[in-house]
Amino acid sequence: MRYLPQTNAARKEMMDSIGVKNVDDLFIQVPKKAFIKGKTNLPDHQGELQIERKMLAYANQNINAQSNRFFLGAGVYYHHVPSSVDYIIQRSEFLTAYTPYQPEIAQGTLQYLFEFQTFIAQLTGQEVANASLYDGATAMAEAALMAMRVTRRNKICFGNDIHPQYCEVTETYLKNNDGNSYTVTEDPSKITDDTACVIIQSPDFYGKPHSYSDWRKACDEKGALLVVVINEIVSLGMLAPPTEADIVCGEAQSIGVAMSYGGPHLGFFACREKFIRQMPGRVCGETVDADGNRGFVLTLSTREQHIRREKATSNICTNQGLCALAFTVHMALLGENGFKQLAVLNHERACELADALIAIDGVSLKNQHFFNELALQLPQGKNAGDIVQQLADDYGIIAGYPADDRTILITATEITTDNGIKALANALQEVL
Amino acid sequence: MRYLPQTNAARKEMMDSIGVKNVDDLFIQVPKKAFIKGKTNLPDHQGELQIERKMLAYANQNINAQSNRFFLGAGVYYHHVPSSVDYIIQRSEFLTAYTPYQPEIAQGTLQYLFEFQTFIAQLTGQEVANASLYDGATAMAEAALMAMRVTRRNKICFGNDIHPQYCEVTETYLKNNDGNSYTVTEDPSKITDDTACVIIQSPDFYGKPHSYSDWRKACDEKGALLVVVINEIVSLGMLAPPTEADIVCGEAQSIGVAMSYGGPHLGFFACREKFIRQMPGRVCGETVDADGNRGFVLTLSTREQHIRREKATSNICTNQGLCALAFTVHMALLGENGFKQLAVLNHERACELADALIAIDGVSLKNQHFFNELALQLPQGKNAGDIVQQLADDYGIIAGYPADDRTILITATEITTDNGIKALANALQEVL
Amino acid sequence: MTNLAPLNDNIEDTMEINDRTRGLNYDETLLFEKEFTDTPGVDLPAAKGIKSRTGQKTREKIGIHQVSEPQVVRHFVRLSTKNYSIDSGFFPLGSCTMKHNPRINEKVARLPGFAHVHPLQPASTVQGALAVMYELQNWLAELTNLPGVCLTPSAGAHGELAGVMTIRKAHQEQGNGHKNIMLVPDSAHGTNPATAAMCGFDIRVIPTKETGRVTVEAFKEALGDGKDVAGMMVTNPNTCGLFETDIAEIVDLLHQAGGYFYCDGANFNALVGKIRPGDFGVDVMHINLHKTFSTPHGGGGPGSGPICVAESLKPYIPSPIVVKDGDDYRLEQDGERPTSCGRLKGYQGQFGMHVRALTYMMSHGADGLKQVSEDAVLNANYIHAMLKDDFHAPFEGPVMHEALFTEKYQKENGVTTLDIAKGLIEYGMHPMTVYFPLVVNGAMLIEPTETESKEELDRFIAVMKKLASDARNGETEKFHNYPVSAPVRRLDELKAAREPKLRYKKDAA
Amino acid sequence: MTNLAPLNDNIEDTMEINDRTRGLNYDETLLFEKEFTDTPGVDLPAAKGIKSRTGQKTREKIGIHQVSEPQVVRHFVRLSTKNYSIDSGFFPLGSCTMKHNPRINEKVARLPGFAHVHPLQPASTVQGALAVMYELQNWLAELTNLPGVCLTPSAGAHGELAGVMTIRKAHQEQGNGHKNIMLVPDSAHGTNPATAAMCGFDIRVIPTKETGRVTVEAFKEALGDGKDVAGMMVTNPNTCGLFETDIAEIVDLLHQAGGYFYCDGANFNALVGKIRPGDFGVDVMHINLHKTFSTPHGGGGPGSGPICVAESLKPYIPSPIVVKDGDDYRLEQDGERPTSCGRLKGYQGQFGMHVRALTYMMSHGADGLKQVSEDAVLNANYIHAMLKDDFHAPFEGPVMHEALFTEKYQKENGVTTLDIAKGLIEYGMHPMTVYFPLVVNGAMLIEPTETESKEELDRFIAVMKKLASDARNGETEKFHNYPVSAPVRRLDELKAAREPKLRYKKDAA
Ligand SMILES: Cc1ncc(COP(=O)(O)O)c(C=O)c1O
Ligand SMILES: Cc1ncc(COP(=O)(O)O)c(C=O)c1O
Repeated sequence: MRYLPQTNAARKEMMDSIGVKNVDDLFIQVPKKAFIKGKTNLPDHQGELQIERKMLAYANQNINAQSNRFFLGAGVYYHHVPSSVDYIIQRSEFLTAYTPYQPEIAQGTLQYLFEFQTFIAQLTGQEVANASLYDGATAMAEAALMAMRVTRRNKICFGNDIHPQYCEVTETYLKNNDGNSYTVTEDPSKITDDTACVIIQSPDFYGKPHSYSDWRKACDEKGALLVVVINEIVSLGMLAPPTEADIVCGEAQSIGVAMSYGGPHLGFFACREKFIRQMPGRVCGETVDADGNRGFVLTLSTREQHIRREKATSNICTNQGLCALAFTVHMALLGENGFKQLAVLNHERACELADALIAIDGVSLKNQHFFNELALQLPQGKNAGDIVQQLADDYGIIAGYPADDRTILITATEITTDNGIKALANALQEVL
Repeated sequence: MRYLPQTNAARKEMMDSIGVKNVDDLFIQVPKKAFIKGKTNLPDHQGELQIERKMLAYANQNINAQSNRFFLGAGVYYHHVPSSVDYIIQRSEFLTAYTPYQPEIAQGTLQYLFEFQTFIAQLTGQEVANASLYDGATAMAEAALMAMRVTRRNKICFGNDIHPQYCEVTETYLKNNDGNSYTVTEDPSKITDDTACVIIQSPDFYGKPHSYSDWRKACDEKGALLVVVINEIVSLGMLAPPTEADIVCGEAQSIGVAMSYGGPHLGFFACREKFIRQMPGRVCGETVDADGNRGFVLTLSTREQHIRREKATSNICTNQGLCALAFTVHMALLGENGFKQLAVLNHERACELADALIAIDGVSLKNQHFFNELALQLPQGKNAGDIVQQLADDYGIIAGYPADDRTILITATEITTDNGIKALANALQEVL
Repeated sequence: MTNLAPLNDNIEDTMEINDRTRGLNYDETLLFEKEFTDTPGVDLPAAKGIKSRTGQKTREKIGIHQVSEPQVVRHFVRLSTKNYSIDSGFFPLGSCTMKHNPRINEKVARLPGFAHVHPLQPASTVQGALAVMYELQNWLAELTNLPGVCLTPSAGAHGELAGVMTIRKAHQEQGNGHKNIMLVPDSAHGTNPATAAMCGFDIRVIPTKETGRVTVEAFKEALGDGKDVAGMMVTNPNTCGLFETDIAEIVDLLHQAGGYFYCDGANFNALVGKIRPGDFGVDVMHINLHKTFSTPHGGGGPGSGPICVAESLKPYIPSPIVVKDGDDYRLEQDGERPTSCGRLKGYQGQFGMHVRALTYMMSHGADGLKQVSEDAVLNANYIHAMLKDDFHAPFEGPVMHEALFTEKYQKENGVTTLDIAKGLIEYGMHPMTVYFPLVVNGAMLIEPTETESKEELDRFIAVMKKLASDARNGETEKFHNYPVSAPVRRLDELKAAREPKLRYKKDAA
Repeated sequence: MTNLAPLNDNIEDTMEINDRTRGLNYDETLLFEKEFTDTPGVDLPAAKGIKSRTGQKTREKIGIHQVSEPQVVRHFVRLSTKNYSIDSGFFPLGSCTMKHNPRINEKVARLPGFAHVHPLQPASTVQGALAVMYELQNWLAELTNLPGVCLTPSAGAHGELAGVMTIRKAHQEQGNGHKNIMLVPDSAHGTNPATAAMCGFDIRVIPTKETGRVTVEAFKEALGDGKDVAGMMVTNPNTCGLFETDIAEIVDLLHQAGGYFYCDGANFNALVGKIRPGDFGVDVMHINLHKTFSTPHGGGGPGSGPICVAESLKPYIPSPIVVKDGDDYRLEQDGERPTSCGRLKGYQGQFGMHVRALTYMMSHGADGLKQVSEDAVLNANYIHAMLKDDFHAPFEGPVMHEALFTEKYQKENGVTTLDIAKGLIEYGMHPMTVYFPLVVNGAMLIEPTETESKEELDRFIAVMKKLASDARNGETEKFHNYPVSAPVRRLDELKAAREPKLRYKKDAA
C-alpha cells in the first residue's frame, strides 16, 4: 500500500478527534446492501516489479510501429517526437496540476495554452483558437453544433470524403435532437437555405488535398458556414491554410502526441473572432494582475457548463491540456523552417512510396494528388481487408487501412525508411 | 544545429561590439598548424530520429538483463528500481545543476546529500559518511590511502577474498609512491606494526558473509585501521552492520542505479567521526543562514584539492552526485521495512537458486553461507569460462562470472524468476 | 590612481533591471517574443527536391516562430515553475480528487508496445492492447457491480454524454421516446444539466438547499406523475460531500416511473473497493479515471470517463467495446450491435489513460482500494471536525470524502471565499474548490484524498484556522492583497473577458 | 444572532504559521522528520520463510526512516525547486562549461540494451556496447589528434590521475624513473597539483601572475636543467581564459628535456571541432565529457574523464581499452598490455556517460562542433568587451571561451567578488566561478558557453552593469544583504566547518 501515508496511529487519533470508534461509523448513511462483503474477484495489491512484468508482457503482444514496417494513417499518424517534448510534459508542475482555475499559481499552464492557441490560429490561418477538445472527431461534431447555433439552422452538409468515424460521431451528436439532419453531397450548388454548414476535410479521407473557393462562394450565397476539418496537421506545412473557412477543426495528434492505440489525442478548434462567444471549450486570454503585470486566465467562461449549465455552448470540462502542451513544445522546436521541412519530407517519402507501389502490376493510385497518404487501388478480385490482414500475419507489416473493398490507405511520414518501402512493395507483390 | 541559439545577425552584432571582422580573429593566438583544415573523418550533424535509430540498433545488439535469464553479479547487481527514482533524477533542477558551490540556490542538492550521508551512516553503522566517490573500487583505494595518512604507515593488508578489480585499483593507486606495499593474508595474527590497515570484504568476492571481531582485535593490538568493503549494499538488510570497522566503503549501485555496462555507479565512504578531517571527497554539513534558518553547505573543504591543492586528502572533484540522489530516493522509498524485506527476498531467491543448482550432478557450493551470490563449483574437467560462454551463446543465459577455472559466481535478486532458475538449471545440466 | 572604473560612454550611472526575475523566480516572456533564430530546434534531413504532387502551390510563409532547442527547454521549464501541482503540495480541490499520480503509470503507458500502436491495426496485431482494455472493463464492472462497460468516453462530461445518450436510446428502443425530462438536483455539477440539454432533454431541477440532499419529498415533487421523466442525474456522494441517504427509496420511485438513475461518478473515490453503486440502484455511471484511478490531470486533461451500466442498459451503450471470442480479443465491428446509441469519439477511447488506470488498480488491488475510500473519507471527516468551529459547515457530518464549508462566518468581516482561497495560496497551499456547489453561498469544498498524511492535513487545518482567526480579528485588508508571494498577484478577469486577447499578435506585443 | 463562529475551546485567537512555505516557495523538512509510516513506499512480495543461510544472526533494526511513495515524491520535488539549473537559466560558471544538456542523451542512455547490461558479460553478448565505446574512442582521437584513448576515468580529476600515471609509467619503462618533478602553473586548477602529488611527484610552480600566461622565460626558469622534470600540466586555453601563446616553443623545450605535456582538457570547449591539441604538442589530455560533450553535471556528477594520448604514450595508458579484432569488439584482457599503468576503476568506465557523449557528438557532427567552439569563444569575447569598462579585466583580449575579471574596481567601495556573486543570485542568475583562478585577487571567471543566445548574454551584461553601477554609487549595504529573494539567505560556512554536523540524528533534530 505504497500510496497510502496514513498510519494506524494517525487514523486512531483522527477518529478520536472526529468522535467515532471505527471508520465504518463514517459510512452509516450508506445502505448496508451496497457494501462489498467478503472477497471480490479482484486480486490484492502488487508491487511495481510484478505489475511492470505483466504490462510489459501485454505490450509485447502488440506489433508496434518501431518495427519500421508501418504504413497506417487514416487520421492517426506516426511521427517522430523529440525527446524534450516527453520530458517537459512529465514535469510534475505540468503533469500533476489541475485545470488552471487559480491563475496565480497556474501561469505555467495558462501561458502555454495561450501559446498553443496562437500556434493553432497561425497554422490554420484563423483568428482565434480554443485550448483543445477531445479529438478530431468530437471537434468536428462540436463545429457542426456551433454552426447550428450561429446560423440557427439544423442541417449539416458533408461536402467530401470525410473520415467515416468523424461522420459517425457527428451523427451521434446530431441524433440527440430530433430536428437535426445531414446530407452528403460533393456539389456546392446543392446546398440550401437551411444548411447550417458545409464540412470539408483536407486532405480528405483518401488523402487528396482540397481547396475551398467554390464552397466558400456557395456558403456565402446561402448564409451557411464553411467548416474545414484537418486530421493530418503536418499537411499545413505544405498546403494552403484554410483561411476561407469560418471554422477549422480537427486532429493535431501528429505533432507531439503518440498514437497510443487511439488516445489521448488532440482535438483542435479555430474560428473567426466574431464567433468566439459561440465557441465550445475553454479559452485562455491575456490580462494583467493587480500590479499591472501581464498574466493569463481562463476567460469567456460564461459560455461554459460550470457557469451556463444547460445553456452552455458545450458540456466539455476536462479537455486535452497535456497533449496541447506536447503539441506546443513540439511546434516550438520545429519552428517555421522545421515545420515546413517536416511537411516536405513527409510528402517526398509519400512520392517515393507511391512510385514503389504503382510499379506493382495492377496497382494504381486513386488520387494523383496527395500529401502523405495514398489511396491504393488493388487489382480486381483482391480484397483490401484480406491483403492487410495477410501482410500483418505473414510479414509483420502494418500496411494501411482498408478504406473500401479494393482500396488501402497507405501513409508515409518522415519515419518511413527505404527498407520499409522495399519490404512493403515486395510483400505486396507477393501477396497479389 | 538545434542546440545553437545564436543567429548570424547576432554574431555579426557581437563581432562589431568586440571590434573584429571575423570569428577567426578571436583565435589569432592559436598556432596555425593546430587548426583543422578541410574535412575530418567525422560525419556532419544529424537529427534525433537518425541518431535514435543508430543507437537503438547498438543497444539491441546487447543481451540485456530484462530477458530474465540473468544471474551475473560479482560486484554489480541487477535490482528493480522504482519508477519515481528515475523521474526525480531527471528533473532539470537536479540533473542540470552544478556542484552546489552557491548554496543559496542549491539547497535541493545539498539537502539530499545530507540525507544520503545519513542513510549511508545508518546502513553501515558508522558515524559519518561523505557525499560519494566514483565507485567501490576507487573508494577502497581511497580508504587505503586514508588509512596510510591516519596511521602514517604505508603497508596495506588484504584480509580475505576481495573483488580482484578492487585490489587491482588499490594496487594502481599504491604504486604511485614507491614506499607503499601490500600483503595478502587471511590470518589476523600476521599483521604487523607497520600495517596501516586491514581490508575485509563482506560478503566476500565468493559471496560469503564475514564477521570482523578477530580482525578488530588484531588491528587494535597493532594500531592498524580496519576497513570493511561492501559491494552488495542490499546485504546490509540482513547481515550485521560493520560497526567495528574504522572505515566502511564500497559500492552502492544496487540501490537506485542501473548496471549500465559498468557505470556510472556509486562509491560510498563512511568512517568514524574522529577521522573526518582525513576523509576524501566532498561532505555536506548543516548550518544556518543569515536569518537563522537551517541550511546546508559543502563543508570541511580545507581537505579538498581546490583549497589544499597538492596537500589535499584526495584529488577528487566531480563525484557521483546524481547517483547519490537515485540512492537516496530509492532508500527513502524502501524505508526500514522495505529494505529489510528486499534483503530477505534476495536471500530467499538465492537459497532457491542454490537448491536448484546443487541438484545437478557434480555441482556443489564453495560456501554454505551466502547472501545473494553463490560460488558454484563445477565438476572436474569443466572450465567455468567456457560454460559461461556456452550458456550465453546457445541459451541466451547470462549465467554468472567465471571467478576461477572451476567456479562460477551466480547471483539471485528479487528480480530472479522461477522460470529463470529453471532455465539456468536445465541449461547447466545440459552443458555439463 | 583610483581603482574605480573610468567613466566613459560604455557606463551608465544608474540602471534598472526591468524584468522581474529574482532568485529562483523567473520572469518568462512569451515564446514568440524571443529572437527568431536562423535554424529551428530540430535537425531534419535535407529534402531531395522531389517535385510536389499535392496539386497545390506549396505554402510559403506560415508565420510561426523559431528558436533553438535549449531555448525551448528553458522556456517551458521556467513556465513550469509557475505552477502548483499535486507533486509539490496539498491540493484539496473538492470534486476533483487530486490524489498522488504514480510514476509507474507513466512508465508503463510509454512502453513502445502501447505508445506506438495504431487504433486501426488488425486485431491480431494488438491482442495485448485489447487485453488491457478488456481487463479494465472487468475491473470497472466488478468495482461498480454494473456489468456493461464502455471505455470510449474521453472525460467525465463525455461519459455523461455517453450515459445520457444510452438512456435516451433505451427509451427510444423501448417505445418511450416521449420521455424528455431529466431530473437534476440544484447541487449538480454544470456538466450534468449541460449534458442533458445536449441530449435534447428538458431539465427539471430538484431543490436540495435545505439538507444538502435530495429528499424523498423533493424528489416526488419533481417526479410528478413521472410519465415524461427519462431519468435522474445524481452525484452520489453528492457535491456537498454527503451520501444521499434516501437514495434507495428514491431510486425505487424513479424505476417505478420508468426512469433511469444516472450516477455522476466523479465522487467514486468515497466508495471504491468498499461500496458498489450497482448495489444502490445505479443504472448508469461514469467513472473519471483521472480522479479515482490516479491518471494525471495534466493541467486540464486528458482524462478518461468510461461508463458502467446495468445489464438492462447494456444493449444501448456506445460502440465499440472490447469483446472476447474464445481466447481472442477484438473490438465490436461497425453495426454489430445495432441498438448502440452510436460512436462517441474517433477510435476506442483514451487508451493511454486505460493503461495507467489499470496499472493503478493492480497496484492497489482489492484490499488497497478499500483502504483508499476509507482513508479518503476519514481524512475529509477529520478536516470537517477540526474546522467546523471556525468555518460554517452548512450540513451535519459525517461527510463522505469531502467537507463543505461556507464563507458565512468570515463574510461578516468582509472576508469572502475568494479571499480565503487567495490566503491559502499565500500560505503555499492550493485552494479548495470555491463557489461550488451552488446550493450554498460562498462554498468551500475540501477534498483531501487518501494520499495525504495527517501531517499535511494538520498544516492545512492550521492555515485555515489562522485565516479564520485573521478574519475574526478584522484583518480584512490583508486578505484583499493575497496572494503577495505567488508568481503573479490577483488577475483582472473582467478585463480578460471584456477585451478578449486569445492569441499573440506581433503588433499587439 | 451573529454569523461569527462561536468562540470555544477549538479556537485560538491569534495564530502564526511557523514554517516558511509561501506561494510556490516550499519549506521542506528533512525526510527523517516526517511521521514514520507503518508501511514503506514500495510493495514487495511476502517472504516465503526460508531458513537463513547467511551464517549470521539476521539484522533486526537498521534505524532508517520510512514513509509512503507520495511523500517521497513530494519531498524530492519540493527540494528540487530550491535548485538553480542550466535548464532554468544562464549558468556562466567559468571552467565548468555549463551548456545545454540534450534530453535525447538521457533517452538513449536508458535504452534497456544499454542500461541493463552488466560490465562482466561475455563480449559476444555486448557487441553494441563495445561498439559505442569504440566509436567514442575514435571520435575523441579524431577531435584531439591524439590516437590513444582510454575511457575508464570517472571524471576530470580521475583522468588527470590516469594521464599522470601514464607519464610516470612511461618514464619508468624508459629508464627515467628518477624524473620526479611536475611543473604546474599557479593558475592551475586544484586537481592538477593534487593529482601530481597523489602520483608521487614534487610540484614546481610556474608563476603566471604578470601576463596570465606561461611565458617562455618563466617556463625556462622552472624547467632548469630539466633532468628531473617528468612533465608539465597546463590547461590550454588556461584558467584565465587565454590561449597559451608560447605553447609551441615551450613544448619544444619540454620535449627536449624529456618531459611530457599534460594538457588539462577542461577547456576543450574553446577548441573542439576547430583546433586539435595533438597539433600543438599535447602528449596527454583528459576530456571532461560532462563539460565539452554535454553530459549533465547532475549536481556534482557523475562525469566522465577519458584521456587521449600521443602515439608514444599509448603503451602506458590504463587498461582496459576497447579493441577491435576483425569485426568483433572486445575489452583488453587482464595483462594483455603489460606496460599499462594499471587499472583505475572497477570495470570499464562510466559507460552511461559514454553513450550520452557519443549521442551528442553525432548530433552536432564535425560541422556543428566547429560552430560550438566558435560560438563559445564569440560569446565570451562579447561579454569581455561589454563588461571591461565596468569590471577590471586583468588581461587583454581576445580571450577564448571565458572572460576573467576581478573585483578591483568594486573593492574600493567595499563590494567584493562574493557580493557580486550574491547580487547575481538576487537577479536570478547563477554566479560565475569566483576566486578562481588564484592568480588574480577576487577572480570572476565567466564562461557563457555556446548554448546561450545574445538575449541571455545581454541580460547578464545588464545585471552586471547594474551591479557595477550600484557599487560605484556606494550601495554597499545592499550588496551585503544579497540574496534576499533566494530560498535561503547567505549561509554560515564557518559554523558548518567548526561544528561539523554531517548527518541527521534524532536527538539533535
Ligand atoms: C461532479 C462532477 N461531475 C462531472 C465532472 C466533469 O468531469 P470531466 O472534467 O472529466 O469532464 C466533474 C469534474 O470536475 C465533476 O466534479
Ligand atoms: C580546469 C579544471 N581541471 C580539472 C577539473 C576537474 O574535473 P572533474 O570535476 O571532472 O574531476 C576541473 C573541474 O572543474 C577544471 O575546471
